[in-house]
Amino acid sequence: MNADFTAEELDFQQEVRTFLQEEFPADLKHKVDNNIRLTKDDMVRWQKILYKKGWAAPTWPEEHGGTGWSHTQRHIFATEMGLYGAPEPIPFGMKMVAPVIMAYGSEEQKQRFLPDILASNVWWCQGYSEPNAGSDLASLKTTAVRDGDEYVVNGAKTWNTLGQYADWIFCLVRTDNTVKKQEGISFLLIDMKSPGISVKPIVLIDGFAEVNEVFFDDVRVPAENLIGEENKGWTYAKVLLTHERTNIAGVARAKRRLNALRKLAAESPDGYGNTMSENSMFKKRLAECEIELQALEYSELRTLAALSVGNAPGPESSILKIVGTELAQKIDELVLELSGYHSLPYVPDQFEDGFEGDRIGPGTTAAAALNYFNNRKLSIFGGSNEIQRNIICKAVLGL
Amino acid sequence: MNADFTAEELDFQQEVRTFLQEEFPADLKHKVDNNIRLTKDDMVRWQKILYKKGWAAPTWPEEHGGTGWSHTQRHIFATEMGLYGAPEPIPFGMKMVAPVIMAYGSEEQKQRFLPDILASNVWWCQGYSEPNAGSDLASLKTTAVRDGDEYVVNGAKTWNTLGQYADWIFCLVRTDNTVKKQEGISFLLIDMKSPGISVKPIVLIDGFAEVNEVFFDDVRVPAENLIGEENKGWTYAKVLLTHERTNIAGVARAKRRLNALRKLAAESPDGYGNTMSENSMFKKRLAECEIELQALEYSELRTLAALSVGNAPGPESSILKIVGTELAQKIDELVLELSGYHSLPYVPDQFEDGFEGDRIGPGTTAAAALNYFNNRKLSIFGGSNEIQRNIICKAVLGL
Amino acid sequence: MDFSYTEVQQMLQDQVQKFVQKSYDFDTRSKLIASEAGYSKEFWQLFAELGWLAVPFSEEDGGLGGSAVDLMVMMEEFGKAMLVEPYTATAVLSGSIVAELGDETQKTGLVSSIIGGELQLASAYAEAQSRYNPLNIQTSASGEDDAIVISGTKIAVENGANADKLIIFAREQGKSTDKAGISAFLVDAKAEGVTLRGYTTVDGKRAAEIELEQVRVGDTDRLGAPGEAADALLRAIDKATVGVSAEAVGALESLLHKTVEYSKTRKQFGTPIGTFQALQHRMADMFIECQLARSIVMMAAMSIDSQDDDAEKTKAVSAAKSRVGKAIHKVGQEAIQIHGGIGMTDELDVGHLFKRVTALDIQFGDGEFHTERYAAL
Amino acid sequence: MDFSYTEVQQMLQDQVQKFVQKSYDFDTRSKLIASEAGYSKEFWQLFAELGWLAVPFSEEDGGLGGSAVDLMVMMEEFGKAMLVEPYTATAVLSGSIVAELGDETQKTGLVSSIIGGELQLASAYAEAQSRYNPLNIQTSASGEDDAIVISGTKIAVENGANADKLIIFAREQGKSTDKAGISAFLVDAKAEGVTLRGYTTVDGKRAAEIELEQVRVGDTDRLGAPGEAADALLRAIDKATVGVSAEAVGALESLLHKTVEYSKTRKQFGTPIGTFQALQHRMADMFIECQLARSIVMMAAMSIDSQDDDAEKTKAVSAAKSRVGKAIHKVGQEAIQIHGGIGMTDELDVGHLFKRVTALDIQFGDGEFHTERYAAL
Repeated sequence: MNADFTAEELDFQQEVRTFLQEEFPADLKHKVDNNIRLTKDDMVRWQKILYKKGWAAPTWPEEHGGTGWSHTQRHIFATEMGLYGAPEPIPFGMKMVAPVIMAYGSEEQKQRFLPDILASNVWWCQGYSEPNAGSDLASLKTTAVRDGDEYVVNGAKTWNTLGQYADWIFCLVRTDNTVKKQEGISFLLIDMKSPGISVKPIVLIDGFAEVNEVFFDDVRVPAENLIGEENKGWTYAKVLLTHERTNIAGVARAKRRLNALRKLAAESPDGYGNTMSENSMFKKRLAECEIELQALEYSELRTLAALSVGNAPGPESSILKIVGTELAQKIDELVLELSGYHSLPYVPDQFEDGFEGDRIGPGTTAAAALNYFNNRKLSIFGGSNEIQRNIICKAVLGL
Repeated sequence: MNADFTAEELDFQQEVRTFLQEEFPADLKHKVDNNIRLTKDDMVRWQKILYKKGWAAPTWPEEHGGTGWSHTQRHIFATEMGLYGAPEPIPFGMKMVAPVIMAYGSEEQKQRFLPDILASNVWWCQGYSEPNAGSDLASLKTTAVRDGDEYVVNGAKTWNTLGQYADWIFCLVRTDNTVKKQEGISFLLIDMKSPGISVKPIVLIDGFAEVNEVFFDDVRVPAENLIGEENKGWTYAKVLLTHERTNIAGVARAKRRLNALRKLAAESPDGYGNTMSENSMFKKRLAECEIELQALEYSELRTLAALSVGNAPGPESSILKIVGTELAQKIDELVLELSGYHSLPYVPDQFEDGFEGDRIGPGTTAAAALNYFNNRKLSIFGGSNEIQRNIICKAVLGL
Repeated sequence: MDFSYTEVQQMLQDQVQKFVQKSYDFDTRSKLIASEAGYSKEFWQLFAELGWLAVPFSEEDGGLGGSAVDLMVMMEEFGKAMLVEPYTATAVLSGSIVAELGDETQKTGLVSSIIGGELQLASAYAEAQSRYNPLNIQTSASGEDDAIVISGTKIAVENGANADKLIIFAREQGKSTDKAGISAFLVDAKAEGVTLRGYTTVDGKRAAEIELEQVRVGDTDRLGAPGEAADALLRAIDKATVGVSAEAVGALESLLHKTVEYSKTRKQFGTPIGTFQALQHRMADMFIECQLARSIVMMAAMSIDSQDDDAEKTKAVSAAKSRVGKAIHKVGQEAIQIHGGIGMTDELDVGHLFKRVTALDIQFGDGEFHTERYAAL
Repeated sequence: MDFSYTEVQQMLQDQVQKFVQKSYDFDTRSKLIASEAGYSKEFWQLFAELGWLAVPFSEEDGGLGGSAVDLMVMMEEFGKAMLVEPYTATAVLSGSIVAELGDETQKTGLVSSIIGGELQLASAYAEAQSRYNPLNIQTSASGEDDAIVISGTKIAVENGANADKLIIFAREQGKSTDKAGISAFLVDAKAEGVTLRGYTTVDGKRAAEIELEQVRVGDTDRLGAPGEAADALLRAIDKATVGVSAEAVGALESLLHKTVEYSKTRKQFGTPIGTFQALQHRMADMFIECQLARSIVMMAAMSIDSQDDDAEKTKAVSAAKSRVGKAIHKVGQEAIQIHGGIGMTDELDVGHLFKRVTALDIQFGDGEFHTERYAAL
């Protein structure tokens, strides 16, 4: 048993590092380091750089343009990206709809959609959640009624992340009301430019509108956009939901944030002539986070090792999700603790691209409260932590 | 709004203090201070001293020999007792069966039982819980079948505290199997010397047998020992369960223990040349306990104030029970933390009266692990903390 | 021992409750935040008329007695509705400082204007490096010709941009954390050399960074004796800390209430989420936190009112702020979690209550800070 | 990166599991605790035959390689069944010290006897004032005539009363917390001046307080160079700490397993308590704790096996013991609470698992201590 990389893996690690240093745009690095939000153009630009390098889709099979990497290589890549602060590609196309298209789509659908996802030519968003469904996804009410060669879609989706940028949306829609709720759901791809679609931003408590409601009013969707069979959508979506969610634990990102936190502590006066990095109580809380992160990291590595020898991913991903999000939220609390009064100004705009007003306070401390607020979503979205605990109870403990 | 005592109350406080200093036997004080268990004789001796003073039953009405004190006086009395380390009288007679007898017993029963309870002539124990009932008290199975002027009792009771000393037991028994479980229960007083009763000690993980199982094998009980009406026992018991449980929060006891803890910290080397009272992390944990205790104390005072102006005790007692027991358990953890290796020897006998072997380690540290183990019961017995939370949900939050 | 409300306290509670119910719904509040001043001058006048602005002052000063318990009763109600009016800044913090340090002339001019609702004040003590030590002051005040010249930068000055006058704490002597040497000066907000950068806070209040460049004041603008303002500042902060702790108790109560009600109506998997026992027990824990927070704030308020010893008062205040801080994290986070995504949206009040309590935790030092301060006392 | 078990590790795991299943049920264990020696000499011989006692030693010393991961795999299984045999005391702690400090003669005599199951050892370093600092040693060793004379008192010496020989750590030079000046001496348990007070520990092991009064040993009884035993002691403790952490992981797994199974059969209010969602989520949290504990102990074991830097190893060990300590409190307390009263009884294994993990938390320093040590490193 060892956690060492092979010589080849170490070479690969070095290759990724060099690539990031050379190719991750300096202006994006500046934004990431200063809590400035990336624009759609920023993200697409970076994803196209990855595409050019052939590294856009580590999780895809080679036949569709994937990297053909081992699980360990994927892990190294994700880790180095996270440590460097380079954002992962937006997951909705690459990691969410693409695997479903690959597994259940027709040959035509594969030809039509996958290359544009790989090349970041098309921005996808997700249409699962609904205003009254919440964690109970399968109770969705958006309907798609077959009318000749088309479906007519009516209803609303919510918590639609970055839908304001999207060209396409993949949706779960109800195509049969007469059967058990899971058995009347279909998986439909919809062009966001279709008449009858409207997007309404939802402003969150940090002042940003990163999620939306998407409304469908008699939206006509060609039947060829149906994935697989009608009323089998829940099965497809479930596969996706339990699909390997790379980097769900957020270890590399947490490491990067803890490094920043240590640095911030060393720069933060305690008010009595020392810095907060000399405050033994704060040091202890920091140590607890570091220790938790190591336990999380090795839990992730254990999962990875199991995948590498061919085992299917199990309910471990629920642990990684719970512990990873709770740790991220704990780090937010510590940043907030260091930031104190500096975090109170509410000027969300100063974290947008192109803000030209006077900035109040340094980026890290000025964004501390907003990040603390925003990251409460981590334990709610992506399958709430309560749902993850239910999964552990059922799938592992047999309760 | 103020938390001050009146001049009369301060006088009374002084009177209690003087009484304790003068009348609480020195050998008992020595035992209490050194974690030596009190024997039955010790307890009866002390209760008879209280009886002689007229202070045996602060919660009783004067007509039955109670003190006639105000709620504040009762509070002062309980506080001073706790701070001094003088044990409260065993509650089973005084606080548990007596109120039921007063409220629902016949005149004969009152005459027959109350004076001996007041004078500590008779030791009572409680027969509620059963091996398969747990928190679901009403599902009890011990039966009492009427046979002429007697009931014939069969079954088993458990978690019977100090039953090994008891002269009498008050029991909930099933007298009707054909109705809803709560409606077939009666309240019966049983002489522990009755043929067919056997007591089997239950050794707990701290090595002591402070609880018992009590078996009833065709035990014949005179029908005159029935309290109130047949099949109304659950109603009577419920009144008792929601009856004001004085000192349920254990504030004075916690204060006394925190004082001892501070003292112990000042005497405990940290291994690096200082004492644990200079360890800032330990100090913080201690501070958190002290703060929690103040929040608890004022929560208790609020309840007391509400009682004093005639309000019925509400679900507050559930809060006091939860917070009080969790705080007591936290204090156990801190004592254990200070005791470390000194707490590992398992020599329960050295905490019994009359132990003549060599003692290993000073009393506080040597008993630390045993107390930590034993006090896990606090959140289980007396209505588990889960049941208390259920009560809050139902009675306060309307869930 | 008497935990009942006096007639005045009962009246204050009723008044605030009625005011909130009639005039201060979530929409109104949102509009006030978006308005230029960030609060309602009309309401402020109403506060004056109802005598609320007189609560922090002694009867000799024309106030209602200055009891911390009165303050607590009232501010708890403020907290429930998340008032944005600068009550703490003007009436409690600045008011207490003026009342303690001001000479008769100063008091006559200022206290009655505060009580009358005609004067807005802001106290500027915190600086970028001071964290939660109000005595860590580098802003300097030194004699020059006949004037005193003040230079330095102040942060997190609540009500700074709306204040008519600022109380600037500056150092006339000593090193940056010395207690001795700190003076308080009354500075006109429009005085030369004063630059204000106002902003809205995360919880919808207004505050400012203040730059002081060679601001000239006279000897008569000093409140109290030269270099001896520290004790009054600390006492005012202790009292204001009880106030904001009570405000937090009120807001926490709202969070609990709204969460419980939401859980009764929100359905998942066919049943209200309030029937899930895991959530029920967590709401029971939220209730416990609210009760403990309330109890310890009562303790601190009574201690301020009855204790003679400043150190004991300070310890009681730190105990309260520490415990309230813990409750804020627990209750605030759980309220959002149980609400789910909807609790994260700007359009619902719950998220704003969460932000309010988070800001109240920070104000005058967060829970961790006060736990440490308590342990050190 | 390879997290799979080697053949040897797989074999060790299988062997221990089979042994436990066949020969080490709760009743057997209880009888062993009540027996005079407090453990089974017969089993100990079996351990020798199966090669378990060779696990902590390098191949040069006749062992199985001395890998911390091997040790972890085996001790996790020990932990599940709460073995009472003095494996840590004799084979891991004392064995590592002898292997590192002993000269060829000493090693020849001792290591093969340990591996062969013929020798019981106990390492005595802790003293009443030392808390969790193993270098806080006041027991003195000084030359007198041709002998070295040792005096002092040792506490919490695991296996002390059953040991044939004691390894006594005593100070030849320096102040009580100095690293330099500490020597290790091999002392016959029956030597003159040695007084043992044996006792059973709360978790069913045996330990002793040892009084050393003018105990005379020779120069050849010293293990290693004079005054230079500290590093070997610290390294041995680090390794043994990984061992007991793994033992704790096994015991925690048992606690989780037994609690979940109990919750499926125990009925309250007509349904198994395992159907109550509040309890379900708490058991999910217990599971998470167990997994995190297991992960971080793997990290520490691999660190011991692969790292060169002692400080890094020590930091990894403290991380593991800290996190395991947290899991011990949470899982142990929840297991008892969910069992209810029955979990508190001496006759059920759950309470004993709780006591075992509590004692393992204390051994070599509790979770809080190691968190602080980690933070300081």
